[in-house]
Amino acid sequence: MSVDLSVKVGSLSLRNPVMPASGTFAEGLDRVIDFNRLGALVTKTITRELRTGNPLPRVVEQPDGMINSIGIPSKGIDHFIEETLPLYAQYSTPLVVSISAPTVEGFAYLAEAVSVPGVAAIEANISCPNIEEDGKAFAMSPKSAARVTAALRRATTLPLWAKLTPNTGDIAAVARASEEAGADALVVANTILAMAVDLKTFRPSLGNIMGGLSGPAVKPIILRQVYQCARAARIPIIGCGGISSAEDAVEFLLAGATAVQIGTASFVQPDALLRIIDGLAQFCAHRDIARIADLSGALVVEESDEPDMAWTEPAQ
Amino acid sequence: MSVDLSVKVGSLSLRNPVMPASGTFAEGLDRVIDFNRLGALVTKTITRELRTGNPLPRVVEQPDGMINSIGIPSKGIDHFIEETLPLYAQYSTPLVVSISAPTVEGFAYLAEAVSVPGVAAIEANISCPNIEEDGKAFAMSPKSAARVTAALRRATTLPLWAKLTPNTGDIAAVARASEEAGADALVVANTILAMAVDLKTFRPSLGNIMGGLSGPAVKPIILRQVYQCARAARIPIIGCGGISSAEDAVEFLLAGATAVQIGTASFVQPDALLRIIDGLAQFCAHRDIARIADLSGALVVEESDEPDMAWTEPAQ
Amino acid sequence: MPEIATVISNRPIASDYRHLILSCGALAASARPGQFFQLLCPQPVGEKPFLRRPMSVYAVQADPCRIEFLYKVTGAGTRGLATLQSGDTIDVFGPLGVGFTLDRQWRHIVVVGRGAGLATLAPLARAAAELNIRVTAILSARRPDLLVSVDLFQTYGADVIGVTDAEATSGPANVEKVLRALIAQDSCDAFFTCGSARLMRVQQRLAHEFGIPGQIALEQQMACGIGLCYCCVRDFNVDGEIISRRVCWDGPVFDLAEAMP
Amino acid sequence: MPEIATVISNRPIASDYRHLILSCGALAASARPGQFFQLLCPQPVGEKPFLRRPMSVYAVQADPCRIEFLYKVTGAGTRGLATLQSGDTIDVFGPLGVGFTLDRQWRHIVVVGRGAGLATLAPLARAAAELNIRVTAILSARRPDLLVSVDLFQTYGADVIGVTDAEATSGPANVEKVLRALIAQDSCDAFFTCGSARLMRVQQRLAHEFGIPGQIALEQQMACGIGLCYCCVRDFNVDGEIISRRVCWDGPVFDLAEAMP
Ligand SMILES: Cc1cc2nc3c(=O)[nH]c(=O)nc-3n(C[C@H](O)[C@H](O)[C@H](O)COP(=O)(O)OP(=O)(O)OC[C@H]3O[C@@H](n4cnc5c(N)ncnc54)[C@H](O)[C@@H]3O)c2cc1C
Ligand SMILES: Cc1cc2nc3c(=O)[nH]c(=O)nc-3n(C[C@H](O)[C@H](O)[C@H](O)COP(=O)(O)OP(=O)(O)OC[C@H]3O[C@@H](n4cnc5c(N)ncnc54)[C@H](O)[C@@H]3O)c2cc1C
Ligand SMILES: Cc1cc2nc3c(=O)[nH]c(=O)nc-3n(C[C@H](O)[C@H](O)[C@H](O)COP(=O)(O)O)c2cc1C
Ligand SMILES: Cc1cc2nc3c(=O)[nH]c(=O)nc-3n(C[C@H](O)[C@H](O)[C@H](O)COP(=O)(O)O)c2cc1C
Ligand code: FES
Ligand code: FES
Repeated sequence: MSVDLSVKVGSLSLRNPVMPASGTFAEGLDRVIDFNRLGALVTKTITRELRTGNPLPRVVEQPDGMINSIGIPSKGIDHFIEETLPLYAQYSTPLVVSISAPTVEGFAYLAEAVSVPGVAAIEANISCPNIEEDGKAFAMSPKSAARVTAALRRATTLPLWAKLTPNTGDIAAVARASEEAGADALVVANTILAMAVDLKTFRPSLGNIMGGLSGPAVKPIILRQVYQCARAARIPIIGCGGISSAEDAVEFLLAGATAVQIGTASFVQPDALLRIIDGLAQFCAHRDIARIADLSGALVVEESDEPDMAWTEPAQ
Repeated sequence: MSVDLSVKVGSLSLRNPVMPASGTFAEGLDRVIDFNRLGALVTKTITRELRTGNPLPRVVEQPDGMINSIGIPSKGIDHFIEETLPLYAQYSTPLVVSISAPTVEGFAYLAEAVSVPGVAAIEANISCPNIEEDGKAFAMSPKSAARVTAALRRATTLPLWAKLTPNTGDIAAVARASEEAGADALVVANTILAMAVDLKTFRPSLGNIMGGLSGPAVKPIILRQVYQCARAARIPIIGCGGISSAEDAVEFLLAGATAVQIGTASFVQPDALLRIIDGLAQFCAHRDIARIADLSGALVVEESDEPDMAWTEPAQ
Repeated sequence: MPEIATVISNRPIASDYRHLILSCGALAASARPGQFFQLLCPQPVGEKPFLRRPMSVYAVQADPCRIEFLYKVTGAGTRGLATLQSGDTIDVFGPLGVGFTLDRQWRHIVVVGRGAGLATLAPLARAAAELNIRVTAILSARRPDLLVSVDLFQTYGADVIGVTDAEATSGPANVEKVLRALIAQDSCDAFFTCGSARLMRVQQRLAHEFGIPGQIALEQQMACGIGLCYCCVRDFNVDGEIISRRVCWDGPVFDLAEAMP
Repeated sequence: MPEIATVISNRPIASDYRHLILSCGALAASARPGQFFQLLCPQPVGEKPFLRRPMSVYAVQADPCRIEFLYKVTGAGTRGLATLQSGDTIDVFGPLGVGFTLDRQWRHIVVVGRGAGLATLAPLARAAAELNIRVTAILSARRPDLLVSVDLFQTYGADVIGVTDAEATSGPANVEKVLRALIAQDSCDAFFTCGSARLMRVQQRLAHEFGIPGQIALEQQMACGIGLCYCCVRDFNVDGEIISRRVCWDGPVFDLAEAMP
């Protein structure tokens, strides 16, 4: 049985729902996998200026994932447009460019600057500190998420994806605010703020003290957030967090995602993206599911399954 | 070398910093471990009324932890005072009673009701839905955490511990607010909201759809929150989340905890509490650390280690 | 207390079933029929069973102390168990829970089990024999080769009646016929059952009709196994009131009349 | 591409060092000196090395294709490697990175290594021999029994000078004396080094003083191993400017003059 793996993220058609997560993908991966098989390509987040990234060590392993504090080393927007972008012209796969900036104005500038031929969509990494709000990430609050999304919306006509942070207390509200401000899709989510201590030295394991947890350990948390966002917003959700198998990806689709991004899994298994694409086709074929798009949001939830609000009606 | 394991949580002296986490401990565990060896005993959260808890299934396993949606089945406060409390009179270990209610008034009522001989401290599980705030947990916002803590403070003279939720976007602010409202210590934290999907049935794995993640998977996230709270508040922090070895416990102490609670680890290894106590003594002995209290907050953080706020000073 | 037991053997016995024999301490070997252990299962390749797995005691032996389990390979945990080789060790925690009780007055009991439930009922045959109580065991499975504990029942002198889906003898109607015959010939002082809600209902009906007592061993997913977590609760009908009980702590053996599917 | 290789042998050779020989495909066996593999390590009991571990190629062989590693057991990953037995399989990904380059003009090179760095340098001896370049290897370790790859160097005709802490011969002053002697007798057309920042500085100084080229293999913690994650960066001094480079992608072999400790 041949399965139709194609999905639509807003106006953008993808040959399948599987793409890399920003910061875990670069040109060099083409030695391992055929980029023309992927649903989309997603760049490492780029910034306007040159940035060096965080102090070492930048990574510490966990039993089921890793914490990174790479930061956003970036050669700047000009280098990206002149050197990196042309490298992707050879692939038929849509290129999504991840951008970030510490101010609303900086974000808008970048969105305009990357709205050039060869770029299929913009992913706004709004999980980074907003210096106009005391260093809190834009996506920590519905208000600042809306403000930056609206500015981005004005700055570009390309499809605009907002990448949310899982560290907020109310991701559903942030999702709704981003949608209302003009986002075409939501990437749910970035890494979860975490920490580890080196017991040999009594120091933090990371040069930056705290970093972002990714990998299988975060899957159940991010899956919950995908479910919450999918119920709160009508625009497509791209699930991202701890996916390392086709089965994981199916959980995200059922919970409401239209597509998925794969990050840390590619470090462990460099051809993880292809394994997941093949696995999804098999999963559907075994169950006579003709179109993978039919899985999105197909979670069976009965009335009686609705989250218990028993508190509101205390027993006698 | 003999190590002094005793710690003080505010005015309360504990023979060692290790105690069970609420909801993972009950009388029956005395068949496995000697309660008189523990730092404290902590009851399952009790409520004013009879409650049945959530629909089945109530637990789903993860590769490095579990998600539970037990809810708070409770036989009510009267049953607790009459039947359960007397059972603990035989132990020399301080008894901490966990309480919860859906309203500020309900919380205050319970705090007063459990302020009886035999109870050494009250742990207010303010991670539960507040019906006066649209079902959001009290500990989701500094304001409602402060309101309920202040009411609890007025209702009891017993040491008052506030158990925070890790699902908020700003746990440090909640910690500060709870301290200012009169909490004597903070338990950081409860379970992280999570989800799993059963791929055989396309249904949520839990009857309640979402549940709380606990176990090793959450450790790096909760450790970060302990560090943040310890820097934000001056009252003692009791670390709780994913601790399953003495080494894990030491990480929490170094990050700023005064004591630790152990939950899920006891399900996997019923004598986990004792193993961790013994392991802490060994850890200190091997390193010539005479008093375990000296480990609290002893993390070595250099100036240059401070979290990178490079965003605020963009490179040129 | 958890203890580290050593694998004596771990042989496949039928289809997905395996028989695990461990060398253990005196406490573990004191397990009574219907009690269970929480086994810390080894990790099979690529999977990580995080929680312990409950398994009924299938047989025990003193001097040397042995504990036996009969399990069906179904998921990550039991796949992990299946990797055990003789000489390997495994962390076992038990015996736990409330087992079956036998009344010395009884002369003849009827045991009705299905699937892996047969393993739970098997040690009853021995305990009954020791009290000179006769046992008729109605054992149900999909196919005759899945009637996994027939030998053990027979060793202890039980009359075994196998019923299977393959032979179309396992339906409630046929089992009810067999049970009515046993009751008619006064060979059923009590019912013991495990492993089938359909067969449970048949027995509940007959027990009620004829005033026969009964006990049922129930399964439920467990985390702690010792009454701490309340994840293993089931509802029971106690004189019309619905009561929630912990399978690990209040059971796993319960009054047949109160059990609900 | 990652491939599944089969363990031929995995023998302890000295203290914490082990020598792993794998049967592999032609691609893996084409690894050049200084290149590395990302090994997916088995899980030792109670530990879970999540990321792959970088390991330099120690030797290769074609027909049948073999790849060899020499590793020191230090943490979870290498403890996992130590559990491998012949016949087991392991997922290896490589060869990766930029290895050493040898200039056909050179007649005599000097190799200076310490600790596990010796493993990285060993295959140079063979490559040099194939180009008729003589090799003097100054191998440093804590104790003589930890001079782990002396045999392999000697097999390919290298002159080996062992220096150790135990014999108080491994200090920078002594190594500098030895190096100056080699330079004086015109036996040092290039430096190759790995495993010691102190020895690196000695060579950098001499390389600068005498205008001798050099290459250094650097280590850094890695996640992806193929240039994606930027966790393995190190700073380099390129004509006074500090430049950050990825060890896995731009190296692990770099220009000696630009390396910083
Ligand atoms: C008191 C008791 C005694 C039991 N005795 C036996 C026995 O003697 N022989 C035997 O083969 N099986 C027995 N079972 C069932 C056995 O526990 C499950 O087959 C086993 O836990 C499945 O684990 P898994 O990882 O292989 O399957 P998975 O399906 O991967 O397990 C996932 C989770 O569900 C739980 N689970 C799955 N099936 C069951 C079940 N039927 N009952 C309870 N929890 C389950 C697991 O423990 C685990 O937490 C018993 C169960 C209980 C409660
Ligand atoms: C390019 C390269 C080639 C190497 N070649 C060899 C070799 O041939 N033989 C050998 O014995 N060792 C070699 N190493 C070092 C080897 O990678 C580490 O000893 C190994 O990763 C330690 O893993 P562990 O889990 O045993 O230790 P742990 O300390 O538990 O590792 C924790 C983390 O730190 C990383 N790490 C620890 N030490 C090092 C190190 N020295 N370099 C890089 N990462 C480290 C691990 O990869 C892991 O991510 C090489 C390293 C690199 C970068
Ligand atoms: C090493 C590393 C670097 C990352 N860099 C970025 C980045 O530049 N921009 C971004 O939006 N997310 C970045 N992320 C987050 C990932 O895109 C992804 O959201 C996260 O890792 C969760 O997915 P995973 O569990 O599949 O890895 C990075 C993650 C890792 C592990
Ligand atoms: C089965 C289960 C039941 C719990 N019940 C409660 C509860 O009643 N009250 C409460 O404050 N926390 C409850 N918790 C949360 C734990 O006290 C603890 O905060 C959490 O599990 C994290 O710690 P751990 O990773 O060590 O388990 C429960 C946790 C589990 C796993
Ligand atoms: S399994 Fe925890 S109460 Fe029964
Ligand atoms: S290890 Fe990822 S860039 Fe080098």
